[in-house]
Amino acid sequence: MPEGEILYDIEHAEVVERNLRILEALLFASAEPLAPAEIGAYLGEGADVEALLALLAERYAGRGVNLVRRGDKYAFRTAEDLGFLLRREETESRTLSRAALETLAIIAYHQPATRAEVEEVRGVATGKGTLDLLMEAGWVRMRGRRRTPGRPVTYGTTEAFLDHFGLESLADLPGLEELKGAGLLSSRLPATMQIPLPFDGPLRDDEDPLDPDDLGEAPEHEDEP
Amino acid sequence: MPEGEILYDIEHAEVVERNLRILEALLFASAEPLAPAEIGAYLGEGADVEALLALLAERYAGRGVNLVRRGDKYAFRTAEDLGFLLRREETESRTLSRAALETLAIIAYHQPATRAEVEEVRGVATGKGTLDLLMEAGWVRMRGRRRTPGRPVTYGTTEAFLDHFGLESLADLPGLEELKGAGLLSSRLPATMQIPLPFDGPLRDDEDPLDPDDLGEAPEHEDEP
Amino acid sequence: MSDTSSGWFEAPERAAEGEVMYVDVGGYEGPLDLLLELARRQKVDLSGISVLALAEQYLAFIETVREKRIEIAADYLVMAAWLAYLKSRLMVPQAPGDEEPSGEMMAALLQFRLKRLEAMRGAASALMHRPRLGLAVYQRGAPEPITIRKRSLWEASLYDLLKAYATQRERSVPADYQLRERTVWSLQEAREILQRLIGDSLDWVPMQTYLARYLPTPEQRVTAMASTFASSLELVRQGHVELRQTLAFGPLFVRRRAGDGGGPEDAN
Repeated sequence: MPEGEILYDIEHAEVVERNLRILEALLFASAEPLAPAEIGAYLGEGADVEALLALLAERYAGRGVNLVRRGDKYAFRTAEDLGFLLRREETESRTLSRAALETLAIIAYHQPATRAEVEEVRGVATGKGTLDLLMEAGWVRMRGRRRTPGRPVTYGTTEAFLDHFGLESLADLPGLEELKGAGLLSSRLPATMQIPLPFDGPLRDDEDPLDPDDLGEAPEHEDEP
Repeated sequence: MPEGEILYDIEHAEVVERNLRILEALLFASAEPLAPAEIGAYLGEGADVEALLALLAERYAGRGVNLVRRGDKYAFRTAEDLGFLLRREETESRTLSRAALETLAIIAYHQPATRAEVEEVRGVATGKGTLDLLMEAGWVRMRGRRRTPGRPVTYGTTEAFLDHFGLESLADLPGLEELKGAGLLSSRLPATMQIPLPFDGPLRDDEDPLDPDDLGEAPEHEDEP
Repeated sequence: MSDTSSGWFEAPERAAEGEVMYVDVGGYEGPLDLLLELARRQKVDLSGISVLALAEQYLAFIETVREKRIEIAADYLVMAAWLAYLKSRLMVPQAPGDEEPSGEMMAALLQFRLKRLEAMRGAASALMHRPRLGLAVYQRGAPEPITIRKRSLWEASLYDLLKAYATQRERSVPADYQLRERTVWSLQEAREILQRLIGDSLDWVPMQTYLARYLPTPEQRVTAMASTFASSLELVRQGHVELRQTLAFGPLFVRRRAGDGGGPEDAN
C-alpha cells in the first residue's frame, strides 16, 4: 500500500472516532430520540451519519445501554433484558381503559384508520374522550382525511408510540405476521382481497392533508420527508 | 495455570461483564448521581462496586461520555471537551400555564379585547403577570385604547403568534362549526352561542392610539399588511 | 372457514340454565363483546364454535333481559334482530334465485368479526407487555440541556389553544340543560348501528321485519318506519344505497350501492 493511502486511512479513522464521540455525546445528552438530520449539523462536512450510527449501534450491542432505532430516529435506551432488574415500583399512573387499549391496538394495526373503522372492529361507538386521551398521551395523531364522502379524519401512530412500546418500526408490532396471515388486518372477510399492512408513512393516495383548521399534533411531523 | 483456575477466571469475567452492564444501565437511567452503596443492591452478592466503577470509568475514558465522580457519587456526563455541543442555544422550553393559554385563546378570538372583556369570558380575574408573560413571549401586543370610560388598553395578537401556531392569518382560526366538528365543542350548545370574528387590522373606530408612555410592542407591526 | 360448516346446523346446545341468564349487560363493551364472551364459553377456538348455538344463546339472553324489563342499549337489540335473521337463514335452505345473503356467509362474517376483535384484544395485550419505556426500558435519567433546534421559550400547540378556548366557552354556557331523553331511535340509526356491528359487506337484507320485533312499542315502530323510509329515499337519491321491494307492501330490501365508499369517483 502506498504511503499516501495509509496516511489517509489513519486520518480517516481519526475523523470517524471523533464523529463517534460527538454522536455519543449528543445521543446520551438527549432523552428523546434524534433524527440523523438533527445530528448531522454537528458533525464534520460530508460525514455519513447513517454509517456512523450503525457503527455506534454495533459498539453498544450487548452492553447495558443500547443504541436503538425508533421510526426514523435514534436513541440510547437501557437494554431490554435488564428490565426486570431496573423495574421501579409500579408507578403506572395512567392505566388505560379497555376501550382505549383496544382503540390504540386497532389504530396501530390498521392505520391509517378512521374512527368509523375503529368502531366497526370493536362493534361499539367510541367515546370522544378515548381518542383525545390517546392523542394527549402522544401515541396517536391525526394523519389526514380520507377521500370518501364525509372526508373522515384518518388516525395513525406517532414516533412516541414506537418509542414507548420499544418498536423499531410498525413491522415490529407483535404478531403482525400471524394476523396478516389469518386475514385479520382486513376490513372485510378475507376473500381475494389484498391484506393491507399498517402504514405510518406520508399520506396515501386516498388521503388528503388535514384541513388548516384541523387540530392535533404539530403539523411539522407530517410534512417532513 | 491449573484448569480449575482458568475456568474460575472465565466465569469471573462473565460476572464482571454482567455487573458492568447493570452498572451502565443504572447510571444511565438515574436522574441523580449514584452512591456505590445504592448500586450494590442491584449487583450480585459480593460484587466489588468500587472496582467495577473504576473499570467502567476506564472504559469510558476518551469517549464522548465519561463516568465522573461527584462527591461520593458517580454519574455519566458529556465529555468536557464536547461541552460546546451542549452550550448552543440554552433556551429552555416551558409550557404555557392554563391561565395564560386561556387568556391567549380569548384574546386571539375576541381581539381587539380589553382585560375586562377577557375576564368576562374567563369568569375569573386575570393577573397582570399573565398578560405581561404573553407580551414577553411576543404573542400578544397592546393595540390601543378603547374609547370608553377609563380608556382601557385593547390587546391583540402579533405576527409571531400566527407564526408559532402555524396560522397564515386569523381567518385560519376554526369557527364554531369547525370546533364542533373537531369534537372540541359539544353539539348541544345553545343556538345563540356565537364565536366572534377576530380582527387584527389597523385601529378601529372605537380605538385610540396608545399613549406615548404606554409600553408594549414596537408599533411598527401594526400598519404592515 | 370451511371447517366450521358442520357446526352451523348442529342443534344448539342448551345454554346451562342460570349461566347465561345472569350476565350483567353493564359489564360488556357492546354486543360483539357479549357474543365473544358467549362464544368463549362454547369453545376456546373461535373457528370451532356453532354460530347457530351462539345466536340462540344471545337471543335467549336478550329475551330474559327484556322480560325483566331491564333497559338495554339499542346496539344489543339491533344485533338481536340480525342474529334472528341469521338464524332463520341458517335453518331454511337457500332457494334458487334467492338473492339474500346465505346463512353460511353471514355466519362466516360474524365469525370473522369475532376473531378480529379477539385478535385486536390479543394485540393490545401483547403491546402492553412489551418492554415499555419507563417500565422496563429507560431513557437517560439526567438528560443534559441541549437544544438541537432553536426553540421558542414558550411552548403551546394550536390544539392546546383551541381546546382552552372551547373549554371556556362551554364553561360559560349555563349548565342547566339536560341530555335529551331518546325514546325513539329510527331505523336509519339502527342501520348505522348495524353497519358498525356487522360492517358493510351486507347484501339485500329485510331488516325491518326483524328489527320491528325488537322495537319496544308499536308507536316507536311507526315513527321508526316512517323516518327510515324517508331517510332511505334520501340515501338512494344521493346514490349511497339501493332499495328493492318485490311486491306491494312486501318487505323493503336495502343494500349499499356497489362501489360506494370506494374511491371518490365512485361516490358520485
